[in-house]
Amino acid sequence: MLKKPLIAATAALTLSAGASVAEDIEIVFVGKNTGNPYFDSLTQGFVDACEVIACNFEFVAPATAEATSQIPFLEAQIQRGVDVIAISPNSPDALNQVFQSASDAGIIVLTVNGDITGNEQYRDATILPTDFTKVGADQIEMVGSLIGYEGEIAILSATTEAPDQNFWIEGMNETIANDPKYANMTLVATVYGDDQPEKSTTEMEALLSNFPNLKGVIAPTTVGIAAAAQVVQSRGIADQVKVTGLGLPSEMREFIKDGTVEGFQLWSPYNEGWLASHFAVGLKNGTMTNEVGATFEVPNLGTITINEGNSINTQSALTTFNADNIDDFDF
Amino acid sequence: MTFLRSIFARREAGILVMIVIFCLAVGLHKPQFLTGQSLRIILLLTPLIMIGAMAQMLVLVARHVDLSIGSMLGFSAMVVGLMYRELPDIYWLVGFPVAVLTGAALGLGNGLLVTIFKLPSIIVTLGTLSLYRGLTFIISDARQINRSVIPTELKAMSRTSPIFEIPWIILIAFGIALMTYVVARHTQLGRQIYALGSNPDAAPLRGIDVTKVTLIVFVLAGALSGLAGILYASRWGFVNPSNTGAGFEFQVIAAVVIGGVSINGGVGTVMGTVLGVLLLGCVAAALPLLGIPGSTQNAIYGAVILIALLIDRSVRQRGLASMSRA
Amino acid sequence: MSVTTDSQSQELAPSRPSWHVVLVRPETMTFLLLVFGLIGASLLSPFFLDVNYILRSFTLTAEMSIVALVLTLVVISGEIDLSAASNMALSACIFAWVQAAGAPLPIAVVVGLLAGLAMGTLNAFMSIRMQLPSIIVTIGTLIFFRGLAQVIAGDRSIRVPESFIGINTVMVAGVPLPVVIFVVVAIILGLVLGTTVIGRQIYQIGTNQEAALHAGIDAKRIKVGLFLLLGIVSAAAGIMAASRLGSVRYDLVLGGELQMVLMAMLGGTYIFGGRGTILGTFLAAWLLVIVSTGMTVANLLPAIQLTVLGILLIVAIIATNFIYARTQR
Amino acid sequence: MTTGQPMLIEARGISKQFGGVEVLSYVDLDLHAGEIHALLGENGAGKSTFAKILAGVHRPTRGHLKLNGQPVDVTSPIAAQRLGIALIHQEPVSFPDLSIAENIIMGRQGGGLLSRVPWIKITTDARRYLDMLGVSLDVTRTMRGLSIANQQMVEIARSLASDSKLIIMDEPTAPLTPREVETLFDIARRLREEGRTIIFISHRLEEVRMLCDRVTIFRDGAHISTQTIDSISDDEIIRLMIGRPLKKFMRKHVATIGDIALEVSNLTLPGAFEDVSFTLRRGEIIGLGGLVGAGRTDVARALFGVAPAASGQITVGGTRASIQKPTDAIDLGLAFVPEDRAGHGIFATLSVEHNLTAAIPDNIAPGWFINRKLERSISRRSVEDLSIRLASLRQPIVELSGGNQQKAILARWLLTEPDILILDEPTRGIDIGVKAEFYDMIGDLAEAGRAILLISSELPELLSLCDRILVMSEGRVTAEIPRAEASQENIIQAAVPRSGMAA
Repeated sequence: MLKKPLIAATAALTLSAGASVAEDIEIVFVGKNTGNPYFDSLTQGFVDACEVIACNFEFVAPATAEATSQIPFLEAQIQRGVDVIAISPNSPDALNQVFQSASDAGIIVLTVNGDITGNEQYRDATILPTDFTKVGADQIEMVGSLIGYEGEIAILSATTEAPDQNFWIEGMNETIANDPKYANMTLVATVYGDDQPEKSTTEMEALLSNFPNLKGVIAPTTVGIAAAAQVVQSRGIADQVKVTGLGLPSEMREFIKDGTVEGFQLWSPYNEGWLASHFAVGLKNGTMTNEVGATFEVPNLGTITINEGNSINTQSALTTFNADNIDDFDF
Repeated sequence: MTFLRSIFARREAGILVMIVIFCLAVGLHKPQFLTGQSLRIILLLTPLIMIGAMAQMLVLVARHVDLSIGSMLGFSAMVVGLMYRELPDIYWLVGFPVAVLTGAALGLGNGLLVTIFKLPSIIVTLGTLSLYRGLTFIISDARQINRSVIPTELKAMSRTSPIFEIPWIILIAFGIALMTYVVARHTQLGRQIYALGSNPDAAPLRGIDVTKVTLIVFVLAGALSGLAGILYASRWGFVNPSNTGAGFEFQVIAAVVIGGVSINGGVGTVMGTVLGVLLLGCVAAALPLLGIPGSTQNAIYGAVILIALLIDRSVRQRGLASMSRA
Repeated sequence: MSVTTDSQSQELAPSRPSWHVVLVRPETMTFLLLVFGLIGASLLSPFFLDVNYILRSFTLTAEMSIVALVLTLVVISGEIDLSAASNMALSACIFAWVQAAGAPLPIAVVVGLLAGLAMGTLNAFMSIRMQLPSIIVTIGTLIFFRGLAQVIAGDRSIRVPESFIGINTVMVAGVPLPVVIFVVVAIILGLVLGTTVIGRQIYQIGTNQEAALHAGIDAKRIKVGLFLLLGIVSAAAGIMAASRLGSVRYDLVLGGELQMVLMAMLGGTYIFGGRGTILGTFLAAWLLVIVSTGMTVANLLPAIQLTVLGILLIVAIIATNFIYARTQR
Repeated sequence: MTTGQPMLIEARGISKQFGGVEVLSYVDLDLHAGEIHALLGENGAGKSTFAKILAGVHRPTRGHLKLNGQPVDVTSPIAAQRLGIALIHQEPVSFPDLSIAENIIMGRQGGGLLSRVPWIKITTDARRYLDMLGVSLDVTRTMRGLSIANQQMVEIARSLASDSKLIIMDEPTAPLTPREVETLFDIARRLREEGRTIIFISHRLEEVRMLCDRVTIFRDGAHISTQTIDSISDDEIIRLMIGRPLKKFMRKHVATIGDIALEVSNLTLPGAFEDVSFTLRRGEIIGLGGLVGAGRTDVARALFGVAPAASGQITVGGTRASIQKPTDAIDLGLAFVPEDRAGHGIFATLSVEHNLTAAIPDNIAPGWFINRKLERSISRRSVEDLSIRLASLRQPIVELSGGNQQKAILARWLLTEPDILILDEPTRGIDIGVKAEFYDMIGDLAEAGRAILLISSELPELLSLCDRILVMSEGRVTAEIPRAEASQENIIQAAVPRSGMAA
């Protein structure tokens, strides 16, 4: 009973839909951990959506982001009998059992902002901020434009096993190897700062020491890019080494303003929450399905299509932040 | 009988030798490790641990231990961060007294539990480790204090310098080490802390107010943790309820134990502790340079603590053996 | 030599009334807290009071609770071990790593258990043979074991085979297997502690090690035995957790040492040794599950749980010290 | 030393009770300025208690002190220090990790906690005080590792630093070599010349005679006599120390003495005892007399395997035995009731029952589990046999009186059916009534064919109970006295160390 037939699931959903029309749909979002600023914005998307459509929203998260720390929270939500669990999973596999219990209890499971790669059968759909297959190429283009498409670059990632980052890094490697536009750029190292400021800093310092000719660093993680920027700022070498990657505008504003970082990218976490709530309510009410190829309308976001692997993207390409637009974003 | 003294003297020399050998060995593979730049990296890694180590050293010398140092750091940093967020117009330097006083108050809590209820400090601080962390979440509503909230002047302290291009934060750390040295070595208080740890039963016979000195030690540990807290905000530019200071106590204990501070109280020097901190800093800076994954760091810390314990014991045993006849 | 009569055998020190003996003990406090916890949690959330849910929640901490039972013996004997949670993680990582490297499951389990035993041996060597305070030693091994787990597993989670997954879904008479194991271990250890010579000697060592030595009790051997037992039980618990989770990461039960110590203390085990019962720890394990589950299902901030844990630990020690001081004139 | 000199200390009616037992009663004593005054007495006569009252370690239950004619209240060691009274313990109290200089000065500086430590002054002062004593030590090194003699010198320097008028030395010579003793005496005389008063507590009459001006003899907590040393003979001193005519608790029956149960030859543990040999037969009670610290307890601990001897032979029941740990001894039929009841005997918070059966685990647990009924009946029988007074077998043993605790420990060992019983000060700290019961029991045990080694500091006890008495002094057996010849005098003679022998 590991693989749940999709049809049966949808049937069950439609069945229960009739009963729950009268009441607001209970949505819970389980974050990776509390105190993670990224989720403040994402959560706001949920909150705002539930102001306008018929849902009740709650946010819970464990204190720390261990693989197993979300389990008691998931168990509790099952016990509370919520309708939809949205979750940013801390582990691609440790949560399988409890997802199974949730599905057995008729709860819709959506992964948001990260997926359980390899265990997709345990969730109904995943909502990802953008098309992850394009992130690698976008980031290479970003760093290329900053360094004039020439010179050594390095990657400062999160943990060695972080699935999303590894997927993007794969894309970066492919792009640099295959696209003649980047022929003069060499990727000299990929290092991991474990999403800790201390480790990210020492790794960044080591990069600069080991590769004196380094021209650019891509840090596709919010902790990493801030640490990298700080090192560059502290050494005063912003004109020699260009830092870019994925970062939160609120954390990077200072570095944009003082010229340490010229540009970086991200998507809108807010829209993930906004879309997830609309999709969850639609799914529960039977007005939307999780079938591949289905489309639906979400206010402000336009037409959304369900892609391969029941995945949904909130935006097609990354947003680039720079000195011109940084003040327009407050997350 | 200068044999024993020479061991203790050698203890510091020993760490120094270890640092030199380590640096040379790394430098052999990676010559860039032996540059001024890498000294800057090492020094920038150590200020917080240095201050925490001074706190822990005083506590250990008094024959106690404080496991809540990291949580006190986190809480104090959070209080300061919240202050900056809620009162954006406040003069940024106000953060320092606020952080130090907050930490001191938490340390006082530890001290009172230890002295009033006569509880073992290790269990008390294991409890407050969790308690203070929990309170940090509660006061912050589990939200991070973001970069934008921390005053620019404060953040600048981690890279701007008043002298010799040494950033403020490093100067402060070494200043604290110097002050700790003065207190430990040249004030009545310091000597009483050593006396207390050296022989707690004899302390009252020599007119030492054990309760008072114990309280002061824990308050100092708290205050220094608070200072480390605001410097955390300066160094990393944010305060996070769950990460800030987490695991800090273990790094600090590792540094202090390597530095030759005895868990049996009474023994430990500021010099040894500083060297212990620097050794850890060298290791932390060398690992990525050598391409060794950071995940080995904790195993190394743990092994180093165990080895230091064994060394500490053998030094003590030789001390006992030499006591039988002089 | 005269035969003692009842009139003679009175009150050099009058005995406490029997209700006092039975009721004024730390376990009573634990039991009352348990009852209050149940009532409080039920009031906090209407979803709480459901036996199956509570049992299911208990499986999440069952492994730690099992280790806490053995830890209770260690604390009664006058030592402590803060490294048990790290031991669980390292043993589980070694187990998962060995089987992922292609070894048959039973071999992997044995290797995992042996690893746990080796860790227990290290603790015993440092604390008993080298006579270093176990509390500091095990802080060192706490970092060391967790660090080794990190070296072995890095940041990835190691899968265990499908056939090995799901110990928590095995039901014995409607009760999840981990809970059953916990209860069985509690009964066994309770019997050992309460009715065997070894159990008696554990109390005697913890009360006065010198007197035990003078009475011909081999304190060192028993303490070493306890550290080894704790090592191997921690490993078994780690492997159980691997089966429940289906995968292992180095951060398994990170910080669990606090909870284990808390269970022992909350159950009335005296931090300085010599007193405590398995019943107390047994009740405390349930108390903790009820408190934390109650708060989680009420969607309270997890931070409150940390705070409550810390306060409980401190209050538990103060209360046990107080009760023991009162009952010992 | 004429009476015309001013009185430094006038003690009047000093009494002290510990837990209802009066250890010092109505002691009057005057101390002149500039004299060396010996305090003599048997173990437990109250000399040390009196000294500790002067030094503020204990508060007197009754009585008052005058210092230089002014009434004073010595509330604490610190107060004593301020008044110029210093107590030098046999094993000096020190801070091993601090420097010698600091150990000399610690607690003497004024000023607040944050005031500066004047290192230069401290070291020069410390050096000066040590120079005054003619001792050359590097004052900046730590105390750890210093010999006992040098630690004493540091303590004496401490008393100089506080300009003490009264320096109390509690058995200072016991751990010293003859040469060190010489040095100490020179210093003491020099201090006397400076007008300081020294109280010298010692068992060595020769030393007292060499050094002291006057002697005061204590007995049973009372002041017996104070005289100038020249006006009293050694024999007179010993007579006064023993005092009362011997009150015999006669053994009712003398057992028939049987085979050799225990033979000890050349037993040695460096630092504790040397070359100890004796034989002990079934039904025999051997007394082991001597002063505290003579090595008697160490011999007992070695025989029982608690702290095994380094060399020598132990033969039990005719076969050579290797006793490395207590279980070895127990298996050989030995039992040991230790001196330190609270530290080494009882499990304070555990029930009487669990205390009783601690040494016979196999008897109470014939199978896997403890048979509670069996345990209860065994315990109950013990309690009845030894008339242990208690409210319930389940009550913590610490609630029992000292005598009954001691009975319980004896009962614990009788349950092992031992052939050889070693009793170390079994009647210490118990009231008279229970003591008599103990004597009866010990006699009965011998009669039942058990061999008994009785360590005691109470001479009447040894004289009335034992068939033979071995006397130890400074780690060696100095006399073996058969019952018929034994007297308090010859025991004390053998127990009191002679300086000549100390080498």
